[in-house]
Amino acid sequence: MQTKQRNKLILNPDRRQFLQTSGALGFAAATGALPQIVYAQGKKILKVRAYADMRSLDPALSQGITDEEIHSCIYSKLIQYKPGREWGWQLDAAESLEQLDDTHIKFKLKQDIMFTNGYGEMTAEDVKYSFERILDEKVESTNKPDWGSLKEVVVDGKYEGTIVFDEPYPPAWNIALPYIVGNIVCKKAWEEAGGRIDTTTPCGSGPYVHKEWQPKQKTILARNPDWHGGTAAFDEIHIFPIDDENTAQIAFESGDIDYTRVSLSAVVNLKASPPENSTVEDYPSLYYVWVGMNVENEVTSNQNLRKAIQHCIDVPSILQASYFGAAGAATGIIAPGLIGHREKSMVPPTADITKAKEYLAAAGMDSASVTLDVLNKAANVTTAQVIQATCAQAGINVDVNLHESGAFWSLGDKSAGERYKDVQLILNRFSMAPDPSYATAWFVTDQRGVWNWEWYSDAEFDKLEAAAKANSDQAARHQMYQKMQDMMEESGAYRFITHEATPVIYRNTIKPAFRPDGLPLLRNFSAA
Amino acid sequence: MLFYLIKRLALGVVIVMLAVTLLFCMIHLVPGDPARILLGPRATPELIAGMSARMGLDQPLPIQILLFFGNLFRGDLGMDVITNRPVADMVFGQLPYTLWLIFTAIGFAMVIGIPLGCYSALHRNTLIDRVTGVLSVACITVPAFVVALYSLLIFAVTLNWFPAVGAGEQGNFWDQVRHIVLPALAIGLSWIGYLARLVRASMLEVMGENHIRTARAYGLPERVVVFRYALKLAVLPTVTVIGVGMGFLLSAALFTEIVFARPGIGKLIFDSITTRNYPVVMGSVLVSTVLFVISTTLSDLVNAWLDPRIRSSL
Amino acid sequence: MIDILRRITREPLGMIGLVLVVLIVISALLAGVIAPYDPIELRIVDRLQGPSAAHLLGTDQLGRDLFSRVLYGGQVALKVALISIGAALGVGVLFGMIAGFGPRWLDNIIMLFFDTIRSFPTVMFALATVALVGPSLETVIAVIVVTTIPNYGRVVRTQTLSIRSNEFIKAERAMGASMVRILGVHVLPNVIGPLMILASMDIPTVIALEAGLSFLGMGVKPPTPSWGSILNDGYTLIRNTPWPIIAGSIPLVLITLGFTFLGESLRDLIDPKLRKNI
Amino acid sequence: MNDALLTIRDLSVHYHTDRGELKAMRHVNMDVPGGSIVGVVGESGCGKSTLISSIIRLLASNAIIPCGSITFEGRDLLGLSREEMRRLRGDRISIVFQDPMSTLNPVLSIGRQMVDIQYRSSASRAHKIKRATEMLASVGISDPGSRLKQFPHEFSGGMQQRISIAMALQAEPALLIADEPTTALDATLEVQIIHLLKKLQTDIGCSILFISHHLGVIAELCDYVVVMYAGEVVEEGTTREVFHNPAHPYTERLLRCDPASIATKTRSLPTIPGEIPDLVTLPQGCIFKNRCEHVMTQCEHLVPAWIESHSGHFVSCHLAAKPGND
Repeated sequence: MQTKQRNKLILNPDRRQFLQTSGALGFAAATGALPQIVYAQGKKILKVRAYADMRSLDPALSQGITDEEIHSCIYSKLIQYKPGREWGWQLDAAESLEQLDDTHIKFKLKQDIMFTNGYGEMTAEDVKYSFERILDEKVESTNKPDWGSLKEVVVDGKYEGTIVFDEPYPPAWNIALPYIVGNIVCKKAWEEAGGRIDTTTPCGSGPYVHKEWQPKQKTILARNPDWHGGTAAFDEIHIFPIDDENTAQIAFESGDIDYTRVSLSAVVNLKASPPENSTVEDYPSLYYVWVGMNVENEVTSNQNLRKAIQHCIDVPSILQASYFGAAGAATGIIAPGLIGHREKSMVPPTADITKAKEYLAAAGMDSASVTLDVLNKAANVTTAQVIQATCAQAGINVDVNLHESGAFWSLGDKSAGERYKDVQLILNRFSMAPDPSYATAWFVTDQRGVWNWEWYSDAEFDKLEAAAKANSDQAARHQMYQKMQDMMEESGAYRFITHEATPVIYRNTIKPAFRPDGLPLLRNFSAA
Repeated sequence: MLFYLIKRLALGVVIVMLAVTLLFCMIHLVPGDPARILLGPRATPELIAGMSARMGLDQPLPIQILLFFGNLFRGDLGMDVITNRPVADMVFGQLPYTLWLIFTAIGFAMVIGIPLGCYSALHRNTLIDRVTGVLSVACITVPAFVVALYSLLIFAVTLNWFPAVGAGEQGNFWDQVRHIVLPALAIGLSWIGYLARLVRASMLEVMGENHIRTARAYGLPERVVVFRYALKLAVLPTVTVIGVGMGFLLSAALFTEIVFARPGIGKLIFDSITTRNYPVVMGSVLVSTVLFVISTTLSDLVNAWLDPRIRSSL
Repeated sequence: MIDILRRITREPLGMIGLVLVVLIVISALLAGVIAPYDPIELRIVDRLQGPSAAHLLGTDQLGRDLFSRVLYGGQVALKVALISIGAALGVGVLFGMIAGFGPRWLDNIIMLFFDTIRSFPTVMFALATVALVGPSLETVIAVIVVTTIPNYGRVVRTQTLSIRSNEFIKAERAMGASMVRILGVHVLPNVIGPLMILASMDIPTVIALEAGLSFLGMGVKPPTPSWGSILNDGYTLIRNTPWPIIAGSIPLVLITLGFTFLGESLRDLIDPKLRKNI
Repeated sequence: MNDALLTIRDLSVHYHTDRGELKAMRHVNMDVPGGSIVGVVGESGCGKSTLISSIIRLLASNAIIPCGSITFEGRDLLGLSREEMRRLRGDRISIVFQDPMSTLNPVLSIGRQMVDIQYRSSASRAHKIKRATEMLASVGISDPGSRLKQFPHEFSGGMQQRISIAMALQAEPALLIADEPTTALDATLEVQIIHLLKKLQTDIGCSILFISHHLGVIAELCDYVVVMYAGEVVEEGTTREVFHNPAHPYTERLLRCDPASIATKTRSLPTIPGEIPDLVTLPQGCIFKNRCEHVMTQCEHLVPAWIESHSGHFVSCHLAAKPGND
């Protein structure tokens, strides 16, 4: 339990990047909700769990996956993620969408998409407003990077327009159009509201409308009778913020909710004897967990020592102890199923103490003593102890420092004093959206002391990172991202652990819909 | 009496101000940039600076403190920079849930713990006394989160007597009552044990006093001796303990609010501290110290009401 | 002293308390001898086992023997309890005496600080402190010391005030006895009894507090075994296996029972009000 | 002494303690005639309190009564049920305790307490309050009506003792037990209280069993005196006889080391060298032998018999039994 809470807020902000939460278990995962259908008062209600409370109804200010789960129900996008095991998209508000060339995407809206509350029909103007406001300094959107090199949206007609980029930006299809910054809001309504909204929304156009927010209790969405896509499956969706995975599971078992992500530690038992009338499913996840080593620190600046540590860390043991065998070893920072995923890592997952000792000898040491900073979540603490134990076998003494989340997330921040210099080993965990550029962005030279706490810096890496983001040749991107991960691993500053997993449980009365990484697409949930 | 109240309240104000100032200083020392944490990794330095300014964190410490008290004086606790809602709304929106939880828990504890303690004291060293002794001490020990979790597993999952999470439908009193039983028990259990031990001890002490011997010597029925002559004195320490216990109760409320996914001020404080959402931290700490001052003052007043000796010394 | 011990052993609950306390203290001290396994040695293949002859309380998620960890955890618990209560006692006695014997304004200031500390929810204070210096055994001790000082300080102050107004003290002061002498000779011996009782009853509270902090991930550093961290691990594992949480709860319950009963029978014996029935 | 109101015969009371049986009172005989005042004198630890507690049957839970009887108004108190005994207390037998400041319940008003103890009466509340007011007036408390609303701490010690006496006599009992009612008071108050008791005793016509270590008070107030030492009655007789003709060395010593006793008030009993013997392991022979100036060989082994040295004057001493003394 502990883990849950403290992170939550933090998580949200970055939904994409790191998630710190506890790591394995779960809270971290930004799972969302779980449903159950209740026909109370004759109403069909889907009850789901979110790991955190809503923060904002404005996509520009969206602070993570919990907000997006709501936004995707109440707003429309040109395209939406397609539920299933493979990443893909499907049309939503767009009747057609076409990549004209590397920097132009042409769209044509469906007609008669009406905003609620009498705000009229959705036009290309609304699309232009919605996308460009993300770039507007005054809006102060933290989601701006998702749009990459977006230049403008040109309106070609009432329903037609062209999205123009300064340079090629293939991630737009993966993490912009179908995700947070792809939500289309009503220009008129937003302008009336002064350019941004908080916790109430003037209007939407999705299958559901936002009905009520009870802080720290629930968010209620109700069916939008005028939805352009037909009739939403449920009269209402109730989203309960529940941090604790044990509690979430209990809420499911007692019938309070119909769907939740469950903790990895509970999965084995749940699969062996699932609660009546329910289904447990495993999904992979996009999170990446690694041990970073600060190349600027006096001790860990020794590359051979770093390599020795790489070989000391036994990933299979960690997967057993911290992830209950429910997650696989990571080969890098890019999860399977995404462009740039590596089939294998250069340093095998299993520790090789002999090799570690050779590297240690090459480093001119017969023993070493390092610190390992970890966030105080159960899985991280367990992982740290496994690392501690295996490193000891090679003569490397690891001193584990726990931090609560606020302190942990500022550890490597060079603007917060001198503490970043003392970081030696750090157990870290970031989340991401389904495009490799999302992962590599944090490890460039500019990010040193911001999110690049290893102070890894390589001009070639920086060049590759910029090029890969703007290359529309998928095969070429694939190789470039693989190469970048090779470089990271070779530096000795990284030991990749896992991408975790997203086990979910749901009642058989509902038919859920998930992204390939197990996050719920509530708008696609239906009754069984 | 009136003078006493005024003095108490003035002192209370000083305590609250001291606590807030102390907290400001601690916050100042604690690592972690709130704006950075709240905005996430993609925030630009300009965005972070903007948010810091909105939280008032770019000012020197003494100015921050003065500003806080200045706004407070005007009844303004500041704005939450995340949801753009007044901190006062957030705090007072969550406070009732915690207060109900605490009152219900204390209610349980008093209704069960006090009679149990009396019974033990009056049947000292009997088997029942010893069994309740062991049980109540065991109740004190078991951490609230363990009790909370097991009560959920037993009463919500296995027996399905009570709902598991949340605070119930707004406006549906019965539903809210059903939702408060388990969390209140989880907090109350240790207090049942605690009060039982406390009442037993003070009852034993009172029963040994001369005036009880006097009451008996006048042949007053034992019932009258115990309930009219002894109990009133025996509960005096209990009242004080409950008054001072506000801090502990808030802490215990935090654990149960986490496990039961209930709204409440404990969780609000915890969340805002871990995210370094300082305006909300300040607002909720202020309210909780005010609560403490009120509850200790109240317990003194109740004691004065029960005990004329204290009354006349006010 | 021996007399008191003898009397305690005549009371069944006092006897139970004494036996429990002695048992736990000895098993903690002799953990190195009694424990069948190294408490921090990982055996991942043996993880999450239920109780067996080989592992009396089962194993945790890293395959460590819970019985051994519980024994060593006793050392941490006692260390936390003794150091923090000792320090809180020392500071509390000092401030209490100063408040009781010093000038009125100083008394007011000290009491104000005591009230301020008490008005902070403990957990919040702990959170802020942990955020400041990071979780560790020392942090836990510091938090406990600061939050319990007022308890002792108040008792000492009250006693000091009542003794201060005694005739013989007034006489002695008139004869020029130094403050230190009066405090040492008259006040200290009078408060030591109640303080000891208070302290022995506080020990379980302090240990439970450590467990609570560990539960929030603010306790001791890994891999140090502490009952709180066992409980903490157990909580996340509970839907997998209940044994770690049971293993963590048992010593906590036992030591609370032990110290509470011991403290209560001490109080019954020493407190003259209760004693007259005997 | 035949038609005695209260007769105690061969009464022993022991306490279970860690060290074994503490024989606090052994084979005590005593009579309280109707309408008389009987004083009991002895140093602390002599069993006075145990005596009182056993009469009103409020002994500590570890006490046992191995033998003896207490007859009050013809009924054996030891044979009564708890309920019967409770009905007797505060009605036929009342008691005034030693320390007035702790005798009354601090959180209930005087009026409340005085009304409460009239619970047996079926009279109206107003009537009970009237009765309480009268009683307060009779013990010399001015403005009794309004003072009924006050709490014990608002009265001085002397006042509180007057209130206790008023409460004790409210039901017009047959026997009032006064347990050192003046010890905690200063000399002037003591005299006032003594006079008050005497007056009320005459008015109501009750008997008083008056416990004190103050010989002067006993001499002034009591018709009979009983001298206790280490749990035994060592001498008993009319006040005049015992004071002028003490037959037991202990009584003699008491009188001797407090020559000014009749005039001077002392806080504690005059000191006599030596200590009371251990009541757990009783010595053989006379209980007073270790402190007696006249100790003889038979005192070592023989327990002196209870003999009547003069008519109505009883003593337990080998000296008194000497043929020559007869």
